[in-house]
This record gives sequence, structure tokens and C-alpha cells, in this order.
Amino acid sequence: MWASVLRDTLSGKDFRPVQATGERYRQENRKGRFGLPESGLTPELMKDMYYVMALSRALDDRLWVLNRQGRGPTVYSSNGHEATQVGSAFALRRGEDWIVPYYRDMTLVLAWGMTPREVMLHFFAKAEDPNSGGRQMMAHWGSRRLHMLSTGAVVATQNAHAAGLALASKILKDGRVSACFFGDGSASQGEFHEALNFAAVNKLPVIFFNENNGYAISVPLNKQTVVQDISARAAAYGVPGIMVDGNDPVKVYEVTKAAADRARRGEGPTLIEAKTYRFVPHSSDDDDRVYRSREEVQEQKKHDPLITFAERLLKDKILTEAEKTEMAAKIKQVVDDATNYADKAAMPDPATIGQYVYGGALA
Amino acid sequence: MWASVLRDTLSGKDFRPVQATGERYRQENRKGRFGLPESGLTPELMKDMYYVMALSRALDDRLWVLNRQGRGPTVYSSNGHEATQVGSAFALRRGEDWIVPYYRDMTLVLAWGMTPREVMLHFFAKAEDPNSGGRQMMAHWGSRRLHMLSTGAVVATQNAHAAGLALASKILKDGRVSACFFGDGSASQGEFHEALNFAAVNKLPVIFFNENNGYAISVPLNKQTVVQDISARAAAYGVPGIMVDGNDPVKVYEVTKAAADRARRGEGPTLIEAKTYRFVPHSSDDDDRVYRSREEVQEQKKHDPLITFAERLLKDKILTEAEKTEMAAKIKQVVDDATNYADKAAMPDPATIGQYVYGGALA
Amino acid sequence: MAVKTFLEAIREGLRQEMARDARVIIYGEDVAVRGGVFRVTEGLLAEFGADRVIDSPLAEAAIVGTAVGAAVNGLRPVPEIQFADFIFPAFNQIVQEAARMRYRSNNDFEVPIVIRAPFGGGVRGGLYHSQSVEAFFAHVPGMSVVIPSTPYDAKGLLAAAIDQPDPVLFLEHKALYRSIRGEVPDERYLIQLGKAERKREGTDVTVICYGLMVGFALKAAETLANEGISLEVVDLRSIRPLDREAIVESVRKTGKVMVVHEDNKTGGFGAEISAVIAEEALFYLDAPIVRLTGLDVPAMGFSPPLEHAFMVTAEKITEAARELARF
Amino acid sequence: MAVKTFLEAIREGLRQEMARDARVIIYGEDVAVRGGVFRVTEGLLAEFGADRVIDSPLAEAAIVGTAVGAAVNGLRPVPEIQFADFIFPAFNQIVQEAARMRYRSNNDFEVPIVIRAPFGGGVRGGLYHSQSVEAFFAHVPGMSVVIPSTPYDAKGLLAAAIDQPDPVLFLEHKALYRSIRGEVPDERYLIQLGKAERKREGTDVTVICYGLMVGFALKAAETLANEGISLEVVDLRSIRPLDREAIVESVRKTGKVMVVHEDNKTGGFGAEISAVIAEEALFYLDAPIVRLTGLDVPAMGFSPPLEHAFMVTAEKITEAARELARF
Ligand SMILES: Cc1ncc(C[n+]2csc(CCOP(=O)(O)OP(=O)(O)O)c2C)c(N)n1
Ligand SMILES: Cc1ncc(C[n+]2csc(CCOP(=O)(O)OP(=O)(O)O)c2C)c(N)n1
Ligand SMILES: [Mg+2]
Ligand SMILES: [Mg+2]
Repeated sequence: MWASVLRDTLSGKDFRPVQATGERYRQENRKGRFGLPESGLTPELMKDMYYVMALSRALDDRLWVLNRQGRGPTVYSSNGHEATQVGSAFALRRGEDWIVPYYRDMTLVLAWGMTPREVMLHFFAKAEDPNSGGRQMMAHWGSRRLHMLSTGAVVATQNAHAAGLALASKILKDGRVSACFFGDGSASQGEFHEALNFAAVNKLPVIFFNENNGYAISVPLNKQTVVQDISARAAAYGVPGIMVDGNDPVKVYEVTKAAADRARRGEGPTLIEAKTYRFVPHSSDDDDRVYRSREEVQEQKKHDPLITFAERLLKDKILTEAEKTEMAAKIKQVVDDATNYADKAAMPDPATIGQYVYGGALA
Repeated sequence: MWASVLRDTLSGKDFRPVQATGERYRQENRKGRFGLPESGLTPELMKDMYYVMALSRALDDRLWVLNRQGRGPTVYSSNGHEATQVGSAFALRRGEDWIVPYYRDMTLVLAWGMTPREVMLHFFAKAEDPNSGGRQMMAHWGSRRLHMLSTGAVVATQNAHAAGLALASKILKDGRVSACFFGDGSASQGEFHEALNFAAVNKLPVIFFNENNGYAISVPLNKQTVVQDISARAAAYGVPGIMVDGNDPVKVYEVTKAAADRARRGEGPTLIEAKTYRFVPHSSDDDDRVYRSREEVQEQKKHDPLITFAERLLKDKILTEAEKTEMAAKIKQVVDDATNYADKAAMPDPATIGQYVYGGALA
Repeated sequence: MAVKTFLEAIREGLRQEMARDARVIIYGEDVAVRGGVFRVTEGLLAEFGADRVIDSPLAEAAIVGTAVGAAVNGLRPVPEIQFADFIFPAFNQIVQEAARMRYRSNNDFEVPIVIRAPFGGGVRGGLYHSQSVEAFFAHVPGMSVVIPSTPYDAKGLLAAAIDQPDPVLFLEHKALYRSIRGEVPDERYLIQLGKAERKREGTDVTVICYGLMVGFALKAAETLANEGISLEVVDLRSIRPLDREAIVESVRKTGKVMVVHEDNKTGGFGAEISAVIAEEALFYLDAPIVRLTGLDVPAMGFSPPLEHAFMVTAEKITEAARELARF
Repeated sequence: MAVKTFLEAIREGLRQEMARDARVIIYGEDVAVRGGVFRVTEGLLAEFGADRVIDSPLAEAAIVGTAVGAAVNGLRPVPEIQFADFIFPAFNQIVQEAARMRYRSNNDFEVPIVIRAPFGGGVRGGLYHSQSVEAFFAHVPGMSVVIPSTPYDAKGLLAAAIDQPDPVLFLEHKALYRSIRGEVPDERYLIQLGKAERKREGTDVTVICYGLMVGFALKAAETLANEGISLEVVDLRSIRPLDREAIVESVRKTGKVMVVHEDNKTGGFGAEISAVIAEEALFYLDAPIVRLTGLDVPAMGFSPPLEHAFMVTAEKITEAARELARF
């Protein structure tokens, strides 16, 4: 099923949510072959994962170029977070489960079914942007079709939303799991705690997924909090807190899968913390040289998940050099296509500004 | 020095803050005699503690009578929390350290130097009420003279205030410790976490004192949170979390003293959780029979700190029966005096309603 | 049809909506076992079970924030904020999240929630159990703010609020809960949001008001009728959406307007009403627009003299309206 | 005297206040090492040290809440909220705690804090980096809300705000930071809160405004002067306290008023200005009071056509003022 990502993202055509895919995962699983537990990850899926990571990085690179050329607005990157995001997305039921993304999550939303064209339409704030119709700044993702709840910019509000989605799932027994994504800085917000506590008490099927990259814009984690593991917060609420190497998409997949299974069994929420790093400034308006050394960034780049995962797939013969080259060419084509498509797309009609303040009788 | 509580509360006369009393404590300490660590607690102080507890209970009883007679407004009781509050107050430097009380804290504020007359003036909302000049509902304590920060009703806001008081102490090096008090329900508010985290990162001299009585009005702790020990939250922030029997004023004294010493040494905040129980409804407007059984309340009353502490003092020959009787008589006199005084005191002048919205140039 | 108190009408409305639509759930502090601190939700736990009537942890931001998510995923949550004074920790979730969701997602998502909150003073609540908070929320596009004044209106407006697929703040004046009674149909009925009702016809002075103030204005009208002064009382019922037509129509008739609310004056919702009139009906005015409101102090005091000095009363309305009529 | 940008004037003001009073401290997200996301606090960490310029955790309620405590215990905190759009998690601490502290304690405590926040749009900020939040806070007794429009005013008002022993919200329009320059005295000076300034004298139409809108109104006045229409531009500088006298005086002169702000119309601060005029200067009006404001949609869109459709511009002011002058 995940091979469809390849097609979807290439064609930009409409994505149809696929219901309950767990069975399929289980059938395709080849236990032990890659030293993995029975998680459902196949070589095919791992290749898809890599594809989405590479696509996301290339798309991100393009956004920066467009910004630096003065052709595009502010960029918010997932550059560095690709493994974390692809691993978690692949472990959930795309289009059926709910995700509530963070602005850092371009890879996540690509993995979840948003097409590069759609990302570019959002970036350029065009009328066709499926996230907000050009109303929101880049990286404020959302799509009912994909079961991806719209987010604003006030960090950590999404945590309560995810708990709420899960509350409905519990009451309606719809079998869905909800997952929200947030940064290490966001974990300082009271709402993170309120949401985690609320979910724990009500045993809600929700995953709180923390992408700990060690910085909140310029503020390093040791000024943000004393205990450097956000996952340590879980214990206070009787919730499992799991730490995972965010540069390893397979490990991230496994812990997310385990958390989703647990949620579906009615055992309640899980807090996952993926240790990761952002290789670029906070946004294209930021200058990270003020607050972190080039040496630190270089050191971190040694663990660039895009490179290490490719190496692993090549080594395990899941991917061949030829395929990789072919993929890169495809990706370039997809990114060009998305850029051109979105560039030419229409701007929102200013006459629509008053639309959708209210629905129902008040519309 | 604490013997002055007796005099102050009897006379209702102005209380003068006493600076740095640690030395005095140390001198008066008789290590080992009562099986205590070198905490500074003397028989004299323990007797004072008991006096304040008994005074508070008697005053509280009177408030309920006044309410039930239709002579007084809503009552918020510390009934059941006396040991917790007296133990913590005695461990701090009265009038020099800062306390930020909770509405549940009548015993605390009495121990901190507020006189029964002042409490009654507050209850009756008279002009002379030193807490708010009759502006706030009962149990919204505050006094600059006593270094007791005024509180509103929105729970858990006081935690950030205490951290802020301590931030100033750290910067100004004034040697003060700040302590805020809050309930188990309040710990569900995000601000509790934000304040704890802020204090931990900045190593602030502050004590977060949780009075865990197992209920937030009607909501039992197991609906409030999964882990029933609020002190367990401390670990996530690199802060000591200490649990103590809130029915034992001496133990509460000791842990609070240790936390204050730690704070003064510049080692940062401590979260203390005192397990306690409220013997009466949430307020005089509440009916607790709806949400807890009479058996449960009776069972808890077996550990009534007022009775158990008296027994202990009698057994240890710190208090004699004669003294206890004399105290009770004094207390009755004090409570009568306070009631009469406040009853006759003037109501606020409605013409003052516009005062004190602004100070300085805008007054 | 039965005679019910304001509180009973709301409870009956909740019960009826829950019975007809399984998506409606209730939660908040003390709403289940305790039936709410004012007993509004009493009996609902027994009738609808613990899945649909939930005692939540003490955390307003989480209450509203989870309601947003639950609404998106198919429910119709009706969360309660125990006192309006405690709504502010949830301010961000209401204003920035719930109210902006439809717009920011270009109509992809909607948030059908009704936040119920007891508000208002005159009940010895002091600074933190008496506040009027409507102006903050009426400023927010995407929100609706409903403030009923009678048992009949309360039930009909509540049904319409639950029907509305966007966030509604439903403010219940505490002083009305048990003090007024009125005929309330047994069957379900909806009162459209944004429709004011002329609660009394008059010719000399228009009093524009809502909530507790409506009864006070009617009392004042009664008193002044004996003096030959005729008050028209317009009950807005919801302040967002606002029934501009009803306001302008009445102003055209009487030429004299008094806006009455309990909330602080400066920046209170009365200012918006004045501004609408100054925009749309200026030349019909025969006198300055009078705002009779709570004073510009942080909130009403607890002590009776302070509370009384703050509160708008029937007497104060009578006096101010008499003066305005004579202008 | 030197020519400075708006941003430099604020930075200079902060520097000067910190140098003269060791109790003044600065904190917030990214304010120290990074010098703020807009670079307003750049250099202050180096000059005043890490004790007085603090990078705080990402938690607005804690930022303001701790500032309240720190102020009570002897400091003069000047916390920064990174964008005004993110002030709402701290709403309760500002409105219910900081602003009510003096009153609720019967003058026992005061909370001298100045909350600085960049606000406003026209900078491609979209829904969550463009908001105008002044109306929420101007409704709150105990608060002051200051909104400068020039480098000179910014520095003088900032000093007065820090001098004021009660909470002040100091709103800095982002579009002004680097776009305008002006003479700023080197020495310290205070501009009293609550004093409007007539930024241009005129006779036909009064434009009442603040912040970014002042420059736009002056531009409109320039344009219309060529057409023989004379605009008077009143810059409120602070909206709470509000200079009622200055408003009434100008209305008496011109008889035509236009209130301009970027914030949403309904319940925006313009309503209060209208209401004050309708109360105190009604019979001097020769035309309905015009409110030219942001639209009643949740916030301005990110896409340029949507942003432009929302924003009030010099052109829109010119047009509306022309029409009003002809009324
Ligand atoms: C409540 C709130 N305050 C401030 C901001 C401004 N801001 C945007 S991103 C950010 C840092 C977030 O850090 P983190 O959560 O670690 O995410 P990261 O960017 O590192 O992925 C801040 C302070 C915001 N969006 N929301
Ligand atoms: C933010 C907020 N929400 C609701 C209330 C109403 N309320 C007053 S006390 C209380 C329960 C508090 O429980 P807890 O903190 O355990 O204190 P206890 O009364 O048990 O000592 C509630 C919900 C409030 N004061 N503040
Ligand atoms: Mg981060
Ligand atoms: Mg409790």
C-alpha cells in the first residue's frame, strides 16, 4: 500500500484514504529477515520510507532556493527530522488514524499523503492550497481528506486536540489512533501536561510524539528544562515514555507501531521522544550562527538520516545504486513539477476573504 | 520567637516581621531529645504549633456556626489540613520568607502571623480586613506586612508567582525563600508544570507545597490523574519530590525545613506533597455526601491531626492536661474576641470602590 | 408546557439534546457525580452514563482543547466552565483554536462546541465569582456569544447553539438560575442566534440589554410607566451575532438609547452597540447614548456595600432612564 | 539627538532604563543570546549580564506569572512576548492576576511590569503572526495599553511605562520596526501615558488612530490636502488610559470622525472611541462616525491578496476620509 506514495507524490492526483491496513502489514511482514520484530515493515515499505525522506529533503532544498532568490516566503524545514517523521507516519494507518502535525513536519505530511504539489501550493499560498487556501503561513498543515487536523502557530495546543480526537474515538469506538507532534520547546507549555494527564486518566488512544532537536529557536534544551529527556515526563502520569533514535526511521517506526497497537488495545496514551537535530536555521528568517557553532552542526550531520538510511538500505540490498539514482531523478522531476505547478497556480481571490468564518445557519 | 504567635493572636496587635531566625532555631534546638534531626524544633515551638492548630480549628468551627446561623458568608475551611499547614509555616522565616497561600490555608496564615481578628474581619468582609479591605471572598489571603502574596481564585496561578518571587530573591540575593501552596486538583493545571520547570531551570529558592487531600471539590484523585502521588511529578524536572504524612506536623516541619535550607543554599526548588484530608465539605455551599461516604470520612477522622498531635504532646510531656485546658479557654476567648470585634467593625465605604485600580501617575 | 426555573430549563434542554443526538457529550469539573456546583447537570450521569457525562481534571485549557478535537472527530461536546471567571486559562484554545479553525482550514474543519459558563454577580461572589466576560469573546470572529434572560429563551437558544457547527459561548447568569420561572414547552424548539426580542414595547427610551439586566429593565419600565415614561426593552439574546436591525429599528422609534450591562464600561460590549448606532442611526438620536454599566474597577467587591455600588440594579436603570427621558 | 529607527529607539530606551535602574530585568523567549527574533534586545545580554537578560523556557503563562512575583519582590520586569499572537496562554496571568493585584489586595501589592509584544500585520505573517490584540486588554481595569507610532514616542512612552507601577502592555507594530526613522533625544524623557498627540492639525475630518495607522493617516492627509480636504490626525499613543479630552476637542472642531485601526471591527477599540463620542460630543457630529478597520474575519490571510484585502492602508484611509469629508 505504501508504494502508492510513490505514485501519489509523482502524479499529484487525489489521494483516497485506505481503511484498516494492519492486516496487510502483517501479511507482508518477513519476520527476522532484517532483524526486526514483527512490526510489518517490508523491504518495499523501507524503500518507500527512503523515497519520502529523499523527496522531502529535495523539496525542502528547493524551498530554501526559492526563498533566497526572493521568489518564495518564509521556509520552515523538516531538514534533519526526516527519519523521525517518516518512521512515525508509516506506523500509523494513513487517512484513517488522525495526525496533528507540527510546523516542523513537512516530511510527516508528505508521508501521510500530501503531494509535493500541495506542499508547494501551500508554500506559495495559492488558492488551491489544500491546507488553508493560502490563508496560513507555510507549515500550518491540515486536511480533512487525509485526517490531518489543521494547526495554528501557538505551540502545544495541538496536544489537547489530539487527546480530544482520541476521546471521540474512544466514545465512538471508531478504532482510530491520534498522534500529535511537537518540539522540545513546546513541552514547556502547560498544555502539553494538561493534555497528557487528560489522556492518561481517560486511557485515550493517542500518541504524543516529541521531536527533540535540542533547540527552541535559539534556546538550547538545558535552558528549557533540567532533565534533557522529554520522555521522562511520562512517568508522572502513568504513561509509558519511550526514547528513540530519531535518526533511525525503522526504530521510530517500531516504537510508534507499538504505541499505536497499545492505543488500539485500549491501554491508553504513549509519549514518544525521538532525539533528532535540525540541520538548518529555525526558519529562513533565522540565523543559527548566533546560537550554535558550525562545529556542532557539522558533528550532527555525520548522523544525517538521509545518508545513513541510504547506506543501510544499500548495504542490506534493499535498495540498489541504480534505483537510488533513478529515484533521485524522479524526485527532481517531481519537485520541478510541483514548483512549476504551484508557481503558475492562481492566487486566492480577495473576494473570498469573508468566507468560512461561520458555517450552518450563520454562514 | 514563635511563642509570640500566642501573644499576637490573643491581642490582635500589629505583628512585626522578625528577620533571620535560623540562628535562634539552631541555638534552641535539642538534638535527639524528641528523636528529631537537628531541625530547630523545640518543645516550646511544638506547643505553639499545637496552639495554632487548635486555634484554627476553633475559629473554623465558629465560621461554620456563623454561616449556618445566616450571620456569615461562605466558609472555606482548613479543617483537616492543620498539621500540614502549621508544620510548613513554622519551618519558614515568618515575615521574611514569602508565602503564597491557597484558599484552603487558614491555619497557614494564622501560623504566619495573621490574627484571628484579621481572619474574622476578612470573613465578614469588613473595611479593616487586611487581606483585601473586604473586596475578596473569604480565603483570598494576602498581606505585604507578613510577606504573604495576595491570591485570586484561579487555581495554580500562585505557583508562577512564587517562582517569580524567588527569581527576584536570586537576583537581589535577599536570602528569602518563597513557598506556594496548592491542592491536588490544582496540579492538573498547566501552570503548575510551567512554574516548576521555570524554577528548576533557574534553580530558584522556592518550595512548591502540595496539599493532597484526594479531592478537588467532588472529583476524586483517581479521576484527576493516574499516579496518585503529586510528588512524582518532580522527577521530570530534576527536582526533589518529597512525600510526607500531612497529619504529622513535625514531619512536615522537617521536610519543609530541609527544602528551605536547600533553597537557601542555592540548590533550587523542592516539590513537597503532604497527604492530608479535608473533614468538611469543600465549602459551606458544598454537600460532600454526594461524592464520598460517611464511612470514608469517619475512617479518616481517626487520624485527625488535632487529636493525634495533642496525644503525642501529652505523652511526651511537652504539654500537660492543665495547659491544654488553659489553651482551650484562651482560644475560646480569642475566637469570641475576634468574632465580636469583626462583627462590630465597619463595612467598607462604597465611595472607596474606585480606589486602587492604578497607582503612580495614573492613580 | 410546564413552568420551570431558568436552571431547570437549561437542564431540560441539555437532557433533550443528549437524548436526541448521541454525539452530544458533557464534561467539565464536577459535572458528573456532583451534577455541577450549581446542579445544572444533575441526573444526566445517571441517564446517559459515564461515557457521555465526564468529570474532567481541573484544567480548563484541556477541557476546551480536547473538546475541539472531539468535535472534529464527530462529537458535539458541551463542556462546562465552572465559573466564567475561570475561563481565561482556556482563552487561547477558545479564541485562537476553536474560533479560527474553520477559517484557517478554509472550511475543511469545523468545531461544533458549546461552552457553558455561569457568569455575573449580585450573588456575593466577589472578584472571582462574579465576572462578566462576554466582551472578550464577542470581539472574536468565528465565535458566537449567547446570553439568555428567560427560561424559555434559555432552552431554545441552547438547542440552537448546539445545532450551530461553530463554537458558541453560552453564558448563564447565576442570579437567574433559581430566581425566575417561566413557561417552557416540553418539545424541542430552536431560537435563532442573532435575533433580538423586544421584551417590551415603548416610545420614549430604548433600553438595550441582555441576561439578568433584561428583568431589571422590565422592572424599571413598570415603575416608569406609572410616571408616564415609556421604555422599550430590547433583549439582544446573543451579542454575536448581533441583531443590528433590531437596534436601529428601536432607536429610530424612540431616539433615545440606554445600553445596559454589568460588565465594565470601557471596551465593554455596550461600546459596540453605541458604535453601531453612531454608524447607522446617528441622525435619529435625540440624546447622547447612555451606557449604564459596571464600573471601571477590576470586578465587583465581595462586601455588600461594594457589590451594591458596582452592580447595575433596577433602581439604577429607573433613575438613569428617567433622566434620559427628560433630556 | 540622533536619528534612529523605531526598533533602535526601543532598544535604546530599554538600555537606558536598565542602566539607570538595576531592578529592570528583561526576559522571554530568545531575548538573550539571540537578542530577540526581531533583534530588539540585541547587545543587552553583553551589557547587563545573564542575571538581567534571561532566555526563558517556552511558556508564556510562566513568563508573565513569574514577572508578577518578581515585581512584587522588588524587580521591574520587562518580559517580552515573542509575537502578540502568542500572548493568549498568558491571558489569565495578565488579566486576572497582574491587572487585579492592586485592587484585590486593597493597595497592599503592586505589579510594575511592562509586557512588550510585537503586533500587527502587513508583514506576511498570516493568521498567527499579524494579530492586533489591544482591544482585549484595553477592556481590563488595572491595565495600561501603549501603542507608539514614532521612534520618539516609543522611547518616551517606554520610559513612562516602566515608571508606572502597574502592568503595561507595550505593543510595537512590526511594520514600523525598520521602516521609519526619527530624531530621538539621547537623554531620558518620559511621555505621560494617556496623553494623545495631534500629529497633524486639520479642520474637515478627524482621524483617530494609533500605531502604524498614524503614518498612514498622515499620508492620507497629505494626499487630501492637495484636494483641499483638511484632515486632523489624533494619535492616541495609549488607548488605556484614553485621552477623552483630546478626542472630544477634535470632534468639536471638525464634526466628522473616522476611527482607524487594524484590529477586527466588532468589539474593537474603535467601538469605545465611538461610544465616548456618542456620550460626550454627540451634538457636534455632522456625520455618522466611520470605523475603518480590519475586517470581521479571524485574522489576516497569508497570501498577499488576502493580506491586502484585510489591511487598512493609506489609500483606504484616503478614500474613506474623502467620502466622509463630502458627507
Ligand atoms: C505559544 C508560542 N510561543 C511562541 C511561539 C514562537 N515560536 C515559534 S517556534 C518556537 C520554538 C519551538 O521550539 P520547539 O518546540 O523545540 O520546536 P522546533 O522548532 O525546535 O522543532 C517559538 C518560540 C509560538 N509559536 N507559540
Ligand atoms: C482555574 C480554576 N478552575 C476552577 C475553579 C473552581 N474550583 C475552586 S476550588 C476547586 C477544586 C480545587 O481542588 P484542589 O486543588 O484539590 O484543592 P482542595 O479544595 O482540595 O484543597 C475548583 C475546581 C478555580 N478556582 N480555578
Ligand atoms: Mg526543538
Ligand atoms: Mg484537593
